[in-house]
Amino acid sequence: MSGSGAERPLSPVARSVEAVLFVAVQPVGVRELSSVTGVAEDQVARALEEINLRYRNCHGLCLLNIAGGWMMATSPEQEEVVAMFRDVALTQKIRLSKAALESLAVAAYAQPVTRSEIEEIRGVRCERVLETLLRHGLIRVAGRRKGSGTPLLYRTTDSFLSIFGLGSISDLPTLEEMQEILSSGDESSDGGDDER
Amino acid sequence: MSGSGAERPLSPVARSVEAVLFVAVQPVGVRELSSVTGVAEDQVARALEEINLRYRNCHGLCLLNIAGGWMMATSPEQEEVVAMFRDVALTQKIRLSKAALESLAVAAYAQPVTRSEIEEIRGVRCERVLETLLRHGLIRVAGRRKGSGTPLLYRTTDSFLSIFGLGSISDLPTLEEMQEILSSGDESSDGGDDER
Amino acid sequence: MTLDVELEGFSGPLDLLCHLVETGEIQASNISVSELIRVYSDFLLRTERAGINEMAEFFSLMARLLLGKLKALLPSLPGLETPPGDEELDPGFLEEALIRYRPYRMAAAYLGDLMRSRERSFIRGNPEEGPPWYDLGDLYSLSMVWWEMVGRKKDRTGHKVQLVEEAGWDGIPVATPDEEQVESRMEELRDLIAGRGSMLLSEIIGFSGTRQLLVVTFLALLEMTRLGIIHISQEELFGDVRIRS
Repeated sequence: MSGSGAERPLSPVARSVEAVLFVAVQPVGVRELSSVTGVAEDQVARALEEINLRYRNCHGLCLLNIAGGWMMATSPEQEEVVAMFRDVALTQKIRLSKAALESLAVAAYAQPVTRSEIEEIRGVRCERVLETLLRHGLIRVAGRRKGSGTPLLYRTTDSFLSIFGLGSISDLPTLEEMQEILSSGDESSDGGDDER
Repeated sequence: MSGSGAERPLSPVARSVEAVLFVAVQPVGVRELSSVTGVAEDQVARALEEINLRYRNCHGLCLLNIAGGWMMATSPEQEEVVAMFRDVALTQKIRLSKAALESLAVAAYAQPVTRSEIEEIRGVRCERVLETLLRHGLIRVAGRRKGSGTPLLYRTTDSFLSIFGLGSISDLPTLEEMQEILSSGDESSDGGDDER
Repeated sequence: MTLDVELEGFSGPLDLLCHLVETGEIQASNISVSELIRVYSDFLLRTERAGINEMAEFFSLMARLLLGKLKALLPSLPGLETPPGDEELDPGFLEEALIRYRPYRMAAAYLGDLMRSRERSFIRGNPEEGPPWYDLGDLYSLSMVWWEMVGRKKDRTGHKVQLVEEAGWDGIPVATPDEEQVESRMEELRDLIAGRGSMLLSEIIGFSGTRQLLVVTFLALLEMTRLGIIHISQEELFGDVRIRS
């Protein structure tokens, strides 16, 4: 119904610039856009103008000129719906990144545990990941470790147990139970494993 | 110069949906879009169509229907320029062997499936391949089969759907359909078949 | 996350068999083991698509088939218990297996196409926290991640961990040399030989320190000869062997 075809396509350069700005995680300068698209900087500038105008007139998006570069963002008119979505998204079905899953695993198996203990096992920093887990109610702060610095201790929550279908933390699979996957079945040859 | 202003704005609902999809980090379902924008699901569906069409005709972006939801992405025509822009090192490339892809196919079609069932179909051991697929989050363990040996059952994940661009597992052609494609393809593959 | 599929070579013996059937080199309905091996070795001599892994798997399948036949002939032979999962290996097995297998082979190709077309679109992403996603509630992933971390940590601290050791095929020892090792050795040798035009075998062996490396080197040289990458000649009896690119 909206397919009257009256809409003029963005120019090829503008479409490329649009795609690049879409995936960029920080502002992209005209020079970089020019080198990536292979067209002159003034052409890039015209393309940016073209996108800007089109977005302003027709879309829920806009271009921002920030710190000497360009970024795509949602348009100010959409503030409310985006804010609402962000709130809702938090309570929706959650999927965890590998980093989050790893931190959660440490918290589950080694609890109570401090941030630096988690970092030590994972070998990377994890402040932001812990924030995510806290926000989703998967872990909670459970006091402080005594001693130097008295760091915060984390534990998993009841909601963690119910999400993972566990009666209690002691129901977490043991190494023996996971052996089948982890060791690609040294033991799986048949029922005859006798060390138990 | 491009400012003739002839372009028709997207509908208000479409603009809101566009903004939400822009900020979403994973596929957003129609129901969720409906609850956030406050309009009925069929209106959301129409808005998605509107955006889809507009993107296809005019932009460097597109909509993908993945794992039961919608995502914004760059359009396939922009592949080259985006790939050039994105530091290839940032996107971790997973190497899948043909054997891995095949085991994944068996898992996708026969799920939930045990390792030995996959091995029976493929005629080879596949523990290492399964480990690769598990590690990359393409399949997951989904419990154990009851009965002798209680072997682990495997299923494909949402991440599988997202990497293969599938809305759901039912979007795959059935094995019977494959068989048909297969038998019609047979005749063209070599001249030397006698039953025609 | 992006995937990269290696479509070179075959995915296993059945894939290879399908290929042989499709190209009319073999009749699925009357396959005998000796015929199969003959066709297969003919095929090996001509093709570059089969790697060492596929060969090993193929012969492993053949070995199981032979074992099945042997048992049929000599049911009372001691020590010939059927390894679990091998019961179906009677002569009609291959055709049946192929029929069951082929749609999946097709499905794998289909998935490959899907993935490539999906790969052409990029979604916005935060590189550090990006996909893959794990569905919350997936207990086994959570647990696997933990025990892997424990394993890695033990590795780092020098303890022996048996977590990622590979088991042999039931009853049949692991016969698969590490293909990647051979392949990377092939690359090294290719560079080495290309750099000099030609080399003596004794020189190349001089570069191969351990016994394992020596074996890998020989396998790599054989494979390279088969693929026509290098030519091997011996100028005099018991003399050194010259290798040319």
